[in-house]
Amino acid sequence: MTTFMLGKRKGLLAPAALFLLAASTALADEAPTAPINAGDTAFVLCATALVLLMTPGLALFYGGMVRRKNVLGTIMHSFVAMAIISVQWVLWGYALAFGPDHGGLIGGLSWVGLRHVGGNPSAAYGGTIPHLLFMAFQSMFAVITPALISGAMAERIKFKTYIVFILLWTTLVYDPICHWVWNPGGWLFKRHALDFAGGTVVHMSSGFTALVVALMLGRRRGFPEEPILPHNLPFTILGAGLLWFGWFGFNAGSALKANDTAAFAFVATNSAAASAALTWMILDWVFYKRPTALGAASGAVAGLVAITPAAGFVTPLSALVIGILGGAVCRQAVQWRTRRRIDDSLDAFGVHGVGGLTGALATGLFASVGEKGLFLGNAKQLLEQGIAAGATLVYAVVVSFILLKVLDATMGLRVDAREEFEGLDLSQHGEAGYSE
Amino acid sequence: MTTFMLGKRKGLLAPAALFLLAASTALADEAPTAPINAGDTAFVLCATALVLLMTPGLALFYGGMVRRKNVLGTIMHSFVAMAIISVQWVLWGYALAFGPDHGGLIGGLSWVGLRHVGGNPSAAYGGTIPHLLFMAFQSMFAVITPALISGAMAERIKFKTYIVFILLWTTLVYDPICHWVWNPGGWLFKRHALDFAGGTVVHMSSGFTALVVALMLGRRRGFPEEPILPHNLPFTILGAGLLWFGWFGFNAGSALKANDTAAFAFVATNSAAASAALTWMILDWVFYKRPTALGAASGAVAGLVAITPAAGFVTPLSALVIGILGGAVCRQAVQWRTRRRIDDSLDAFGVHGVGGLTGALATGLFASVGEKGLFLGNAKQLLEQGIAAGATLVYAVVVSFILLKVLDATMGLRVDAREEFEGLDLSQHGEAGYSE
Amino acid sequence: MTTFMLGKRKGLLAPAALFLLAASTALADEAPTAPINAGDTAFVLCATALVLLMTPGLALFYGGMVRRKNVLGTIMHSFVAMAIISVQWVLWGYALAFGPDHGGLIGGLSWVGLRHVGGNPSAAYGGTIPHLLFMAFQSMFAVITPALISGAMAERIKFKTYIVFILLWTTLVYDPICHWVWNPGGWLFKRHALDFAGGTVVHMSSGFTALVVALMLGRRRGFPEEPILPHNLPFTILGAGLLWFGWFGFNAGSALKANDTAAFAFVATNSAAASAALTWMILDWVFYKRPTALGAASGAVAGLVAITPAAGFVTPLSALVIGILGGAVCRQAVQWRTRRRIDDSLDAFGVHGVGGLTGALATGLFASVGEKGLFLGNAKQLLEQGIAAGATLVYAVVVSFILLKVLDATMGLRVDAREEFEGLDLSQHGEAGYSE
Amino acid sequence: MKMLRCIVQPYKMEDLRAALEDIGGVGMTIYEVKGHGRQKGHKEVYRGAEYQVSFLPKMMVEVALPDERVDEVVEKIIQTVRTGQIGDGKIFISDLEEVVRIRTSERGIDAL
Amino acid sequence: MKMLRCIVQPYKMEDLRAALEDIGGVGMTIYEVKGHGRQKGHKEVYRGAEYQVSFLPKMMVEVALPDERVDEVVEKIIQTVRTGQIGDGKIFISDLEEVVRIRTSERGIDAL
Amino acid sequence: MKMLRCIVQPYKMEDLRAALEDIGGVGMTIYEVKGHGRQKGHKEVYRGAEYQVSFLPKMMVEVALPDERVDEVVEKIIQTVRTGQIGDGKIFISDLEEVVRIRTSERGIDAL
Ligand SMILES: Nc1ncnc2c1ncn2[C@@H]1O[C@H](COP(=O)(O)OP(=O)(O)O)[C@@H](O)[C@H]1O
Ligand SMILES: Nc1ncnc2c1ncn2[C@@H]1O[C@H](COP(=O)(O)OP(=O)(O)O)[C@@H](O)[C@H]1O
Ligand SMILES: Nc1ncnc2c1ncn2[C@@H]1O[C@H](COP(=O)(O)OP(=O)(O)O)[C@@H](O)[C@H]1O
Repeated sequence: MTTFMLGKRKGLLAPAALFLLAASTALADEAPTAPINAGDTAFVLCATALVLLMTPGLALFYGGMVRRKNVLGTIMHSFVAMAIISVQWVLWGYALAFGPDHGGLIGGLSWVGLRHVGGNPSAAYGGTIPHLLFMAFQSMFAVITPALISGAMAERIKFKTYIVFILLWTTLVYDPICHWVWNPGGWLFKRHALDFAGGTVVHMSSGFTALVVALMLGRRRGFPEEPILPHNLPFTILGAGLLWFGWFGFNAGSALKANDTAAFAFVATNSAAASAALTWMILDWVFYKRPTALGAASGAVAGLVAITPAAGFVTPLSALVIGILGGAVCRQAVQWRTRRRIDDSLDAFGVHGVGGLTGALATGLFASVGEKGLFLGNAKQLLEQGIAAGATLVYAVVVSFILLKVLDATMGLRVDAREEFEGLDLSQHGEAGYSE
Repeated sequence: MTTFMLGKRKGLLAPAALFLLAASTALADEAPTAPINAGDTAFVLCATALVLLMTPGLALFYGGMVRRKNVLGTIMHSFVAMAIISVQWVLWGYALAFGPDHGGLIGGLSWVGLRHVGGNPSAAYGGTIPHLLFMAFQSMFAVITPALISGAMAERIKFKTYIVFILLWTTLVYDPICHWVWNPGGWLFKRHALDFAGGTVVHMSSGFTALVVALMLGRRRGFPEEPILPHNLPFTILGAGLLWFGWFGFNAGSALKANDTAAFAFVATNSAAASAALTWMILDWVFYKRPTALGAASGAVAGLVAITPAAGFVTPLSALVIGILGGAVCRQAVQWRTRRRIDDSLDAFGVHGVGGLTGALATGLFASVGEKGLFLGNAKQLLEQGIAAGATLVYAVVVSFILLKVLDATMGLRVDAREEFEGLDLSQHGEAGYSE
Repeated sequence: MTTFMLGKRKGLLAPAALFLLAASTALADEAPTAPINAGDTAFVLCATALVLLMTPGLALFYGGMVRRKNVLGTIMHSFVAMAIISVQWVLWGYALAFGPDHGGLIGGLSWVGLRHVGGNPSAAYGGTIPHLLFMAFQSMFAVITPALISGAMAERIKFKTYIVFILLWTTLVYDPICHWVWNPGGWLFKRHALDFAGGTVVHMSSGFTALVVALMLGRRRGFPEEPILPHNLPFTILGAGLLWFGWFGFNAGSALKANDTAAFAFVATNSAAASAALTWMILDWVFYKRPTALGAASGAVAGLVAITPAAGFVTPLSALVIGILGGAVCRQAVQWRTRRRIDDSLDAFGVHGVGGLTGALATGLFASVGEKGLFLGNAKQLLEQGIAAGATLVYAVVVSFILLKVLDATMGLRVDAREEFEGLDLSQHGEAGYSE
Repeated sequence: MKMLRCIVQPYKMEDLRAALEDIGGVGMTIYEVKGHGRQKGHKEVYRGAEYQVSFLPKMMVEVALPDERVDEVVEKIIQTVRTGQIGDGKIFISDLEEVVRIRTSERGIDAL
Repeated sequence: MKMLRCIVQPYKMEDLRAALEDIGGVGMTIYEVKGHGRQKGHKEVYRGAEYQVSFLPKMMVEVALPDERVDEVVEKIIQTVRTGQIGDGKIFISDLEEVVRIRTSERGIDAL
Repeated sequence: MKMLRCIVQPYKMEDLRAALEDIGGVGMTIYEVKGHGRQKGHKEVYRGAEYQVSFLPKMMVEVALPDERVDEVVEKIIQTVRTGQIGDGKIFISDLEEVVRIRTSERGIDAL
């Protein structure tokens, strides 16, 4: 087995030093726990790739919904998250989230730069796959989460501020919440809160942050008096298709093994996406007389969100029901924010915040595969789900609020009126999405 | 191993009851047969995801070929199939197709709602992967099949009728044919008809139905006098690329194991797609003086269809030949329907019907890996292939004809002239595909 | 285990003979070496599919950067490579590259038509996966390499000439270089030159050829006086996303096993893509006052290229550094060719040629996982890397130059002025990319 | 000379081209426009809301003609594209002082 | 009758439509154009270089009117779309000899 | 004042812009149109059939000018875009009664 060699260095190194040192120091990896299982490893490798693809999928999903002049800006919100958070995760994010626990609240700096994270399996993280692979799998979750928030900032955020925001938000909000729920030392983990693939960690954290963002950024000029219509819905639907595809990696991959749990999670994922797509589409049919394509696509995503925390714990029939719930509740949330004239432009709150919450609670109701929820008589689980959801919500909202206040005061959140008219593509990136 | 718990309930439950019961009842799963193999499971999990992606791929492939005003309508034909058939399959489709046999013709209701379909492998279905995963893999086949038919309905079908049609068609046509060929109790299975990945079940059934549909729906207004040109060929070619990619899951995944058969199927798939793309493109070059991009993309799909029934049974060189055949014969079929002024708008018949038939017969000729065809002296195999193809064709055509007659009389098949002019996007979905 | 049967035939058969013979002859496969490992096989099957998807990804990446009138022509350059080279590889390409060695320089005809390449593992190629699967994996590399070159020919090459060029180039340039580096008998292999996944074989060979092509074809009319702007940057970024996704198959798959090396390669790939995307984007920010989307996407690809030869040999931190190097150096190369008014239109040279070279040398510096580079005191490795890079560069440039001279004299390289104005879509393919 | 600028339903464009070709000698220039008149627009649904889309896709057809052919061509156009429904469109006629054929520098009626 | 052809900032279009609807009885036809005037274009970055994009997106609004309404409408337009910045646009006014409503063959002011 | 409306080959647009900039003081508005004239369209292949595409992409260039500059500008345009091949395009010249600069409410030649 290849030996992984990494330095004894403490803390972070300046790039220049990195340049020379990165490859030249050596430290023994943590002791191996079990041999690598090729089947599990094959699955998690592929699942990790699938989750990576979700971020370009999200870029399209969001990018199709904005006006032509903002298509690149919107896509860049996702694309740049792939770049920034991938680096953050390797340098310190993984250490904070999954490194040795401090008081149930946070990891620490001992795994900074992936020290101690090598080719051998870690008993706590997968057990039969290289620890480094678990890290990679988790990195994709860290990447997509801030990108989800960008839906609330569409068509008006300053790019520079966006970058600083996601870097700080991931460090201050995502990494801790991730630690609470998925690090064996985390306080929610210890309370046995269930979150199979990130209903609280990924979706609630980003979705409720999105609500704060939408309120603090304010509405786009023209909203809601003028129609601001999606410039390319085929992109949006293709994006939804890529998300659906990638979500199999997200949910089934969270089993970390190619086994029956993964199969359950896979089937639950597909079932909930399908039933939620139908639900949203049918409700549009009832209330607007038209079964919209955007409704079907939004519903699919809502169902995927809602099933995320429950995926490996429920039967296919329960998944269908969770999908129906997710589709209906998220659609209602979108109606609500529109009526309230809140410009969560691409509905990150309605779909991810509310969907994640719905799923987190539904897990406490429907859990029946390997775990027990209220319907199998375990009321305590529902309580724990509520605690986890509540803690995530409050923490994300409070820290995001402070963060945005600070950024507003220092860098400014919004582009100016002229730039907003011109569009983010030109004003922020000096490019046009389309030309002859 | 996680224990799967599902109710003793008979038949279907009303959604409301589902809500409470889904997670709260318990029954032992069927006895385990063999342990789960992680490598095989990893492969089939990924293959299932790949096949899912084919439907968005098809949405793009078809969506690019219609006019702008119908792009969403066309994409929705595929997208909604993902939603509806995924649910149908869980509720009763899988039971009808793969449940315990009744007279070689159909499964039954004992597996309704996936009763008895759990995390343990089923000897008949895969053997080394969770039964539930086999179910999921098959669900993706059930999803894409009716979506293929939509190519014959493009730009003029009523959306409501479409939905009812695919739900009934899947139940009355697809599920039985699938049972005949792939259920160990099915009459064609017992005759040892070979269909590695769905040449008859998926492609012939949908393709010949498409011909019936095209004839019964009638031509689009303006066809063929006015040019009705594809609004976005890059979408179509990207769609073909996604189909090619996903088809590896479709064909190689049908080995249900990560083994040499899967490798053979993989190579055959790629070889046939390639040679068919070249063949169609070159024939366009000869007859229209231009090697068209759409010809190359169509050829690739035709080759993929033609190799489907043969994939795991033939050598790479045979696959090249089958691809050449598939490309040439399907192109000829498309020429024929155009000359006959049949408006199978996106050529579901020419590519899938004729390609599936070509492949089914070619399997009887070229089978040489694990099975023997005519060229290895086994004339009987060709006969069986003919019987399977003939039975599929006749059954699909007859039942579809009746179904369409009934729908025509009750709901109507076509949108009215005004809606057709306006386009399906606005008239059926209240949306525009593109705006500023 | 399925027995693979293939003829004793020598050399190539005419298609007609193929037709009858393909399936009807038999020869024992080479002796099995080790049993197939399902996990490894699952992984390489999926990885192969991922690499296939890179070519449609490249089609989009390139296709978005040209003008509307050339979108299909540009996409076809990639798509047709999938068709032609897939066939070439089965018929003779694999034999030349991986067949039994002749003098360290080239394989031979004994494996033509995949004779001796069957379902059993080959000790030299993977060892635990079907030999045929290794062949398939490698075929995807052979496919994408000539497609990369097409970036230098965009918007002006004759399609017929392009086809002949890539067929000859693959046979005369790619197959030999591939043999040198990856065939255990190849002279560079024996010198222990390291190229984990194709930095020299794929990227340097194509990228330096692209420079020759750009110089010999000459500039597009209007370049660089008139702005020739990308017609659809969302396509380009989606293409970059698909490339990033597929590259996991390319690099991690090159481990040929689902193990810790694959995990290292995976993490290195993601890290380098991320840091290079940031680097390029930030440099654009500094020099053009705007962090461009195209810069971020180009940077990601440059990072992926640069890490390719090093992927399985370096730590994540080293990968970050290699990404930074790759992003900065490739961007510089693009600046250089623009200043020199060289119309390597889509920067195949700047990104793939220079990025491949950077990566090849960086491998000699940073190698620390399983191998040792200069920074671990092994100066010899850097030397070997230089030799491999130099040999690849010189051979590719010289043979491509001769090839292009011959094609120029016989078929002509460029479309005429009128066709160039009209665009490749209409003039070469008789189609328009977009219409109503 | 006169310049006819006709706003017609897009789906009638193919018929119109054929009709004008029939009567012969009529070049034309067309482009897509959006119209707002008596014809009511449609509603589009977007997530939480319905929007009135007030502009409808129309096609502008410009034909430059010698004065004496105006009536004939107007008649032909009306005949070809009329459906009798609101939204059929309008023909705007104005004076055209001069035409120059770029290729030959011809001017006036010869340049049409 | 007169034909007003106004070049305005695209983002003012929605306001303009509403304003013209307010004063009533004004049909219109619009399309996207690109303008080159005093207003400077912007720079676009493309890989190795910066390019000057000299044409800016504008919206053309065509309104056919009886002579007596011209002043009122011109006033209303100016009021609605003026920002006082270079690039606000122009209104071109020319004579319109005849209008035909295709649906009814009505001509002249009745056809507006 | 006059309004020149020129239909030119799209690929000549860049040259034309430069040429008009050279002679100075000329604003313009452009948009894409499709033309049908003597120049034959092309064939497009679509699966089972070939279609005649009768409209060719052209660029419309509108320039409003004081009367006295018309000849100079027409000359310059012809010089710049002529290739001598069918399809080079046409220049339509008509009277322009009034121009208003929205920003300043200036009218007439000053508003150009
Ligand atoms: N006053 C006007 N100025 C410019 N264009 C107009 C005017 N009135 C109508 N139009 C154009 O004519 C089209 C048809 O007009 P409309 O009132 O809908 O139908 P009809 O002429 O049949 O009554 C409109 O969509 C618009 O493009
Ligand atoms: N001479 C002209 N002919 C045609 N269109 C013109 C002319 N001058 C200006 N325009 C159009 O008017 C728009 C606004 O003109 P500009 O000079 O930028 O602003 P302003 O009128 O406020 O000085 C231009 O973008 C162009 O579309
Ligand atoms: N009578 C006409 N009315 C309006 N546009 C015309 C007319 N005749 C020609 N055109 C436009 O002029 C373009 C060039 O005309 P064409 O006859 O092809 O070339 P040429 O002027 O060199 O003979 C056409 O594509 C069309 O857009």
